[in-house]
Amino acid sequence: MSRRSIGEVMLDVKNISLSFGGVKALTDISFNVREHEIRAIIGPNGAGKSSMLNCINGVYTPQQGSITFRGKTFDHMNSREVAEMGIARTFQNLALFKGMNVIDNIMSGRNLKMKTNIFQQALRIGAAEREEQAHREVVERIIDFLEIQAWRKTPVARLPYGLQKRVDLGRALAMEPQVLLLDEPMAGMNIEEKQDMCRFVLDVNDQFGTTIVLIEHDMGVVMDISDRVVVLDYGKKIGDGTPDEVRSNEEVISAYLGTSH
Amino acid sequence: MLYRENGQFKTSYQADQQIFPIAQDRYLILALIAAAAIVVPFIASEYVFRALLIPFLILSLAALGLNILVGYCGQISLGTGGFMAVGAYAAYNLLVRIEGMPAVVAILLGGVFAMAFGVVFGIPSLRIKGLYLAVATLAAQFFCDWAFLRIKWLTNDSASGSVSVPELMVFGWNVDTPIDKYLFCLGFVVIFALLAKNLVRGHTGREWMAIRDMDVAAALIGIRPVYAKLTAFAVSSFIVGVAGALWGFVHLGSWEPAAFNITRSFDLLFMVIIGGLGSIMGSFFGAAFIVIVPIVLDNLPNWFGIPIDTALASHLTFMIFGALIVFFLIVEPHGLARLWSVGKEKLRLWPFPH
Amino acid sequence: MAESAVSASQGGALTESLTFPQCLLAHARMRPEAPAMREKYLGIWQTTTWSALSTMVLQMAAGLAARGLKRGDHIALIGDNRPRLYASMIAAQCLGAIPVPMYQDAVAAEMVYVFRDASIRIAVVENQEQTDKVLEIREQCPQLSDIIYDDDRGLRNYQQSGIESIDALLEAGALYEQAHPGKVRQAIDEGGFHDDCAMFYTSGTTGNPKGVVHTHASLILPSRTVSQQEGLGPQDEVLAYLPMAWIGQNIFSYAQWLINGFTINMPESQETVMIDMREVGPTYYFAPPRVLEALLTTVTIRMEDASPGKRSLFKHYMALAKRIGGRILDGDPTVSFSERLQYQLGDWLIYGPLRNALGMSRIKLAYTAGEAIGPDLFSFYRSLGINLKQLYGSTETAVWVCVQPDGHVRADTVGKPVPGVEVRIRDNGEIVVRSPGLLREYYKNPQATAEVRDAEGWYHTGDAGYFDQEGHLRIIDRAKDVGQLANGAMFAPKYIENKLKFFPFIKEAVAFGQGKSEVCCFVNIDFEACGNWAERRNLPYAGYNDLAAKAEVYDLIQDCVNQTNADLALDPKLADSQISRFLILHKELDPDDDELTRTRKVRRGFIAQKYEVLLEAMFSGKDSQYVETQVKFEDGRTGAVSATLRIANAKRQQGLAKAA
Amino acid sequence: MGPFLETLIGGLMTGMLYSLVALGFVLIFKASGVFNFAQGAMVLFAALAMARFAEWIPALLGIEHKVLVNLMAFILAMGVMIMLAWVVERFVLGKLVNQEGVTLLMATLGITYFMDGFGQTVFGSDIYKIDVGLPKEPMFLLEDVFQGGILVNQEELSAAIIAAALVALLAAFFQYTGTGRALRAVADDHQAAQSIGIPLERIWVIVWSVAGFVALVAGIIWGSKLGVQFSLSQVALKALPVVILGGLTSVPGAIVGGLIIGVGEKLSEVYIGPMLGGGIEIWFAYALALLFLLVRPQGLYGEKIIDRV
Repeated sequence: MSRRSIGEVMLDVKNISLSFGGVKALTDISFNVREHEIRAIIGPNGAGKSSMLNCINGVYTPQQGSITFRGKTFDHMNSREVAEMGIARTFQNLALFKGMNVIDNIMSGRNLKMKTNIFQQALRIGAAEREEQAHREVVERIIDFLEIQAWRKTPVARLPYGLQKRVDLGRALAMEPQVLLLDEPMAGMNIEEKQDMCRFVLDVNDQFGTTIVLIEHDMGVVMDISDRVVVLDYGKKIGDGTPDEVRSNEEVISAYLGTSH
Repeated sequence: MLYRENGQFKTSYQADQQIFPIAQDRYLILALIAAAAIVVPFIASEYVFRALLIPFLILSLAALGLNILVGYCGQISLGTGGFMAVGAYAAYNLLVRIEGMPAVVAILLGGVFAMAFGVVFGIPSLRIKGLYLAVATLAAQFFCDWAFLRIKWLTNDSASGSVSVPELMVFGWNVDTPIDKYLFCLGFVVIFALLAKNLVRGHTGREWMAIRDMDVAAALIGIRPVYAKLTAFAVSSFIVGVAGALWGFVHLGSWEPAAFNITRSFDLLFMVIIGGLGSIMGSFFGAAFIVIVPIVLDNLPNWFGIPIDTALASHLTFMIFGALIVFFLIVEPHGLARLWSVGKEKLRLWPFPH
Repeated sequence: MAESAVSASQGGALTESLTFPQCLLAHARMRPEAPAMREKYLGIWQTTTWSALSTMVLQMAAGLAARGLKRGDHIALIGDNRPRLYASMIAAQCLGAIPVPMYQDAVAAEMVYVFRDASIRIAVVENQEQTDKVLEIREQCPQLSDIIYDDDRGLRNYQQSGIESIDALLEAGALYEQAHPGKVRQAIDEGGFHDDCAMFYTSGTTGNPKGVVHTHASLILPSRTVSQQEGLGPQDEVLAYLPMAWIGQNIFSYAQWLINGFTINMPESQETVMIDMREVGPTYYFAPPRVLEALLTTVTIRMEDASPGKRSLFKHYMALAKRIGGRILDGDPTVSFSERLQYQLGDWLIYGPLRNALGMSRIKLAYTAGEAIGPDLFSFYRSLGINLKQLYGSTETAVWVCVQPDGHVRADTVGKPVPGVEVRIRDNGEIVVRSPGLLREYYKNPQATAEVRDAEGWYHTGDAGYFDQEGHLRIIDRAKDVGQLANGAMFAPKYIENKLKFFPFIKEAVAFGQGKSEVCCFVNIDFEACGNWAERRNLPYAGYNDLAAKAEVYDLIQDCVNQTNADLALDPKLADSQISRFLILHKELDPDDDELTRTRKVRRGFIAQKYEVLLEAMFSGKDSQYVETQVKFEDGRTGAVSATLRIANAKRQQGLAKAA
Repeated sequence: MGPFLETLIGGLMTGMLYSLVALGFVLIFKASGVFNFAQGAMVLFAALAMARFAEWIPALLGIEHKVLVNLMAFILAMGVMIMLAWVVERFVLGKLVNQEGVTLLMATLGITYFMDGFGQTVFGSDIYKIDVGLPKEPMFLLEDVFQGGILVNQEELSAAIIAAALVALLAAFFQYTGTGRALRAVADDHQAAQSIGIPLERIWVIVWSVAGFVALVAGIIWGSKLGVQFSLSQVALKALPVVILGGLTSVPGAIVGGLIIGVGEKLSEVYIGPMLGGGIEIWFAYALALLFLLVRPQGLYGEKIIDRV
């Protein structure tokens, strides 16, 4: 099946450097992301992949560099603004809301779109009730999309790991993002779970045209599904290009010797 | 065992998202409220009203408020007594200083004052987390203790430092007999419980819980910690303030600052923990527990005809109470509400194991 | 005619001779706002009223007309129970076209035959999976012009021509309706009661499947009789969860639905059927024995880890139920008051909650059929107070031949003939049937038709059986399978196999002995049940064939076989066909390997030749035998599994035959 | 100038005592992540034990020698505190490992209630005196510098000195003894500590005993100052701002924080109090700590928290 045509550069990361008390996490990283593409960031553990994402959605503030999104340039991002601009994110080690069930977790991804004020909610008549229902339907479509109908009212803490990952993705999708940052979406999954997750990622990119930036360990997966790949090692960029280009890149090969999957 | 859910299918989200989706639960709760409003007034004795029911209702309300802050938003507060005090004294001043101020309005406005106070002392929560915050909230407590003791104006310059409410007229209904007071409180509690439930199951509630469970992730999906935490503080201290006003007006009638000292704060915290963090129902369980246990412990010896002097009795009560709390934390950290829901699940799955 | 339909419909059920589309319109008139179907979709039960349904159907019919579907054309339906697939079935019938529902789990290769045989014009499929299958076989089926899919997930970017979504079809329908107003209505009115209305392929135990052609009349008449007899009506709720391709599903959730105007409820997905059943709580329920079996197994397993107190309570009251539950249900007056009182208590403590847990609280009427059902299994449900009854029938008879009347329900019979249905036993013991529900013909296969229906219109079921004293029909076996041992004694393999399969540990069994001096059989263990059994004895096992080869398991199965022998010994006719040797197969018999039919009937002949070595070994008294077999995996690849199987001896009872 | 210095010194000396109590909090929090609200109850409990033993021993054993009596009483009281520590570990903390902070805090509140009740049941609930012979009469310093000199309360002074000594002792204990190092290891990482074979249970008992010891000393000093009575348990509440100011996990923090709070509240009482009708020191201490936290959420010496996702 044909994938969406890849468009202009939408997210441009320039010369990002980040360090924690002298420890350099990222050094002068630059790369860009195009509309509708699937962009992978790979690299050994501690290469600074997660830190990169954390800079993009404002958890960390880089000491140097700038991030340009749809023409607007920032020297540091603010989580709220990032969310409003339509950048969503899933997490490496699950960051679900343990105390809530699947529906509420995904529903919480809709909070930016819910407008009724606190009094209306307290009375829960008219607008508030209608709003809840409208968004519940959206959430149900996501649940349907991710094929987790059987667990919609289960507290997420009770779900097996693989399903929690899906809920995490669901919460991000609920934001109807333009860019989706996936932090090791397939870490610690078995083959089937990985296949499912791949399918979902591709379907998201395919059906909603969402641009996807993903960090992944499993080289096989990355090479299969991504259009372009950035390779980090010890906080430095050592490769950038199509999977094939990267595969044949000397530095990458040496960095991955032994550690490659 | 008692549940028969076949045929209770939902054809609309409204039906699916109602507070008690299972019919049997709906009937039960309605029956309870009806009984509380109609049956109890006929059977309960004056002592039961004064010593049990009225305190239970008001403390449930306070616990409910605190639970929103601690249980739903995860912000610990040891200053609840202070917030109650603000509610009580604000309401008192409004009542005595403004001519023809209706009691109910005074009580609600008391809540509003408490809310403002709560928000101010909630501001630190934006920077400080966890135990640091817990200790910080003590500042509110001690400030109130001091203010209502030393600032005479607040107590309408009463010599003794204790204030007393005249008679409580609510739109021509003179709330003076225990039954009246009980019904008056019941009304407040039912309404506030409903509103609170609506809030916590709405998106504000979800924002609170998101902050509680994983604040970083919450921020990344666009939840503003500032807004979430401060609304929690506001709503919480509003309800607590109203409870405080009721405590003063309805339960005590006349009181001193000591009525809202730090022990009150601790008791309320016990209620939400023992009752169950993050559960409206739990607030009621907790309140019931904290109200009943001491009374039982006090009377136990007499029931067995053991003579025991009051000082010793109170000390023993303290001991047993402390032991019970520890016991609970060890056996069921999620409180009575969890026991309740587990029991319910068991009934639903019966005869299958949970 | 429409008016008469209204007047004639007391309590809402239709009594006039209407075609299915006409039934639909009648209901849309009589109870426009009543729910016709519900589907659990997006978390709630989305309801389609009769008027909404008829609107959809008419538009869909117009769409199909626009796609050139004509009277007599065939249209394939492939997928799970989905509202719009049901709608498309009626829509096709509106135009006088003939829907051919097919099994969704059939692999592409199996579909080819049907597509060619029925020269399918249009295929209405559920989703991407089915679409891909049909696309795969498209070249081989020249007549196939259009593929129409319901769920567009993943299909948006399919470029191939002749593929469209039902939504697109509906739009096309709207345009067509403008261009040719009233054309569809006209087609509906032209439709005759005795026109062909549907075709079902019987996965014959041998050779190619045959297309069984039914008319509106043949599907409606007996179904209507039974509906009246059993008091079905618009108020009833049905869970539509079995494959559409299977005649039973069509009778219970289609024919009787359109006759009685009740509501059919469609589960969210295969995984959630149990949950959905709990929510819906059907009042009219059908389940083949294997489903009931599976349910009972889960109940037993879940009770295993209940607290001891609860378990003993459960045991006690189930024992009580076993004793009197069934009798109370049959209205037996001899049950003492105190017993009724105890049962009432049990109903409050155990039966009621259990029914609720199973989603059976509201069941007024439940049927089981398809294969013989174990007495314990059957009485379990009845003892709970669920009015479960057996019936006898086949695709060719539109199901209804015999039904157990209320109050006269026994595990080992299939009840009395349905009013209007004649049943006779021929000299060779074969059951023959004459009924308004008989098939019109086997599609394009007159000779096969002639084989099963004689000059006087008797249909030869091919089953052997007899009427007992109370006039209840008793099925022994397939007539042709009823053979003789070398000594001329009667040999009814199916009968033996069923007896074996009634043991929870045995999933499948295949008995051989035709013309031989003794009986031997293959056994498939029930992986779940045996697995649990093994775990409780903390007996480690790697997988299916490892478990199957365990000595302990062999002993377990041996006990079952011995008991069966004891049973057989009691029946003078069958005493000689006791099992002398058996072995446990190293792989599960599987429709994908053609060892079972899609309805999980064993294909004895095929198995016999496939495992010839094993048979020889058993009859020549060897105690073990090496075997290698081809298997087909889900993805269609094939591979080989091999094993050396142990052959065990069973204990034969002597002399009991005379005692009995 | 004189009065100011007086207040300042007074503040420093009370501050020293606060540090002592605060130290109790810090020790326990460092080692077991428990915010020990019972510290105050422990002070009261220890003081009660000390006072009563000092009464009972002469009565029962007829020993009159004051120092000896106090010494024995002290040892007995310490024994009681150690038993207490064991009980707490065995029946409370041991059962609550890996619970969140709030739960543990609640548990210690429970312990507080229990100990208040238990202590008063066993030792009685009147006001008792402790006399360990701290000099009572005031003394004057720098009389030549200021007119009238600076009045210093000898009792407080000696108390302060004892406290200072104790603090120094504990600091040393942490630095140089094996147990001390083990404690620090535990504080840094429970799992790691366990994996290198440090027995958590024992460590906790030790920490609680040390805290008990601190409580005992504090109890004796406060007790001989104000007399042993229920209100003694309130000193804990005074020490809380010290802890959050200094940082929950830092020994030096406890000391510096104590001094700041001590000085702060004395000065505020003298210079701001009158304007507000007096009695402000309790909440003023908190306000002070609070304001400070707004600038440095983790306290003076607490570790910075980095959110990881």
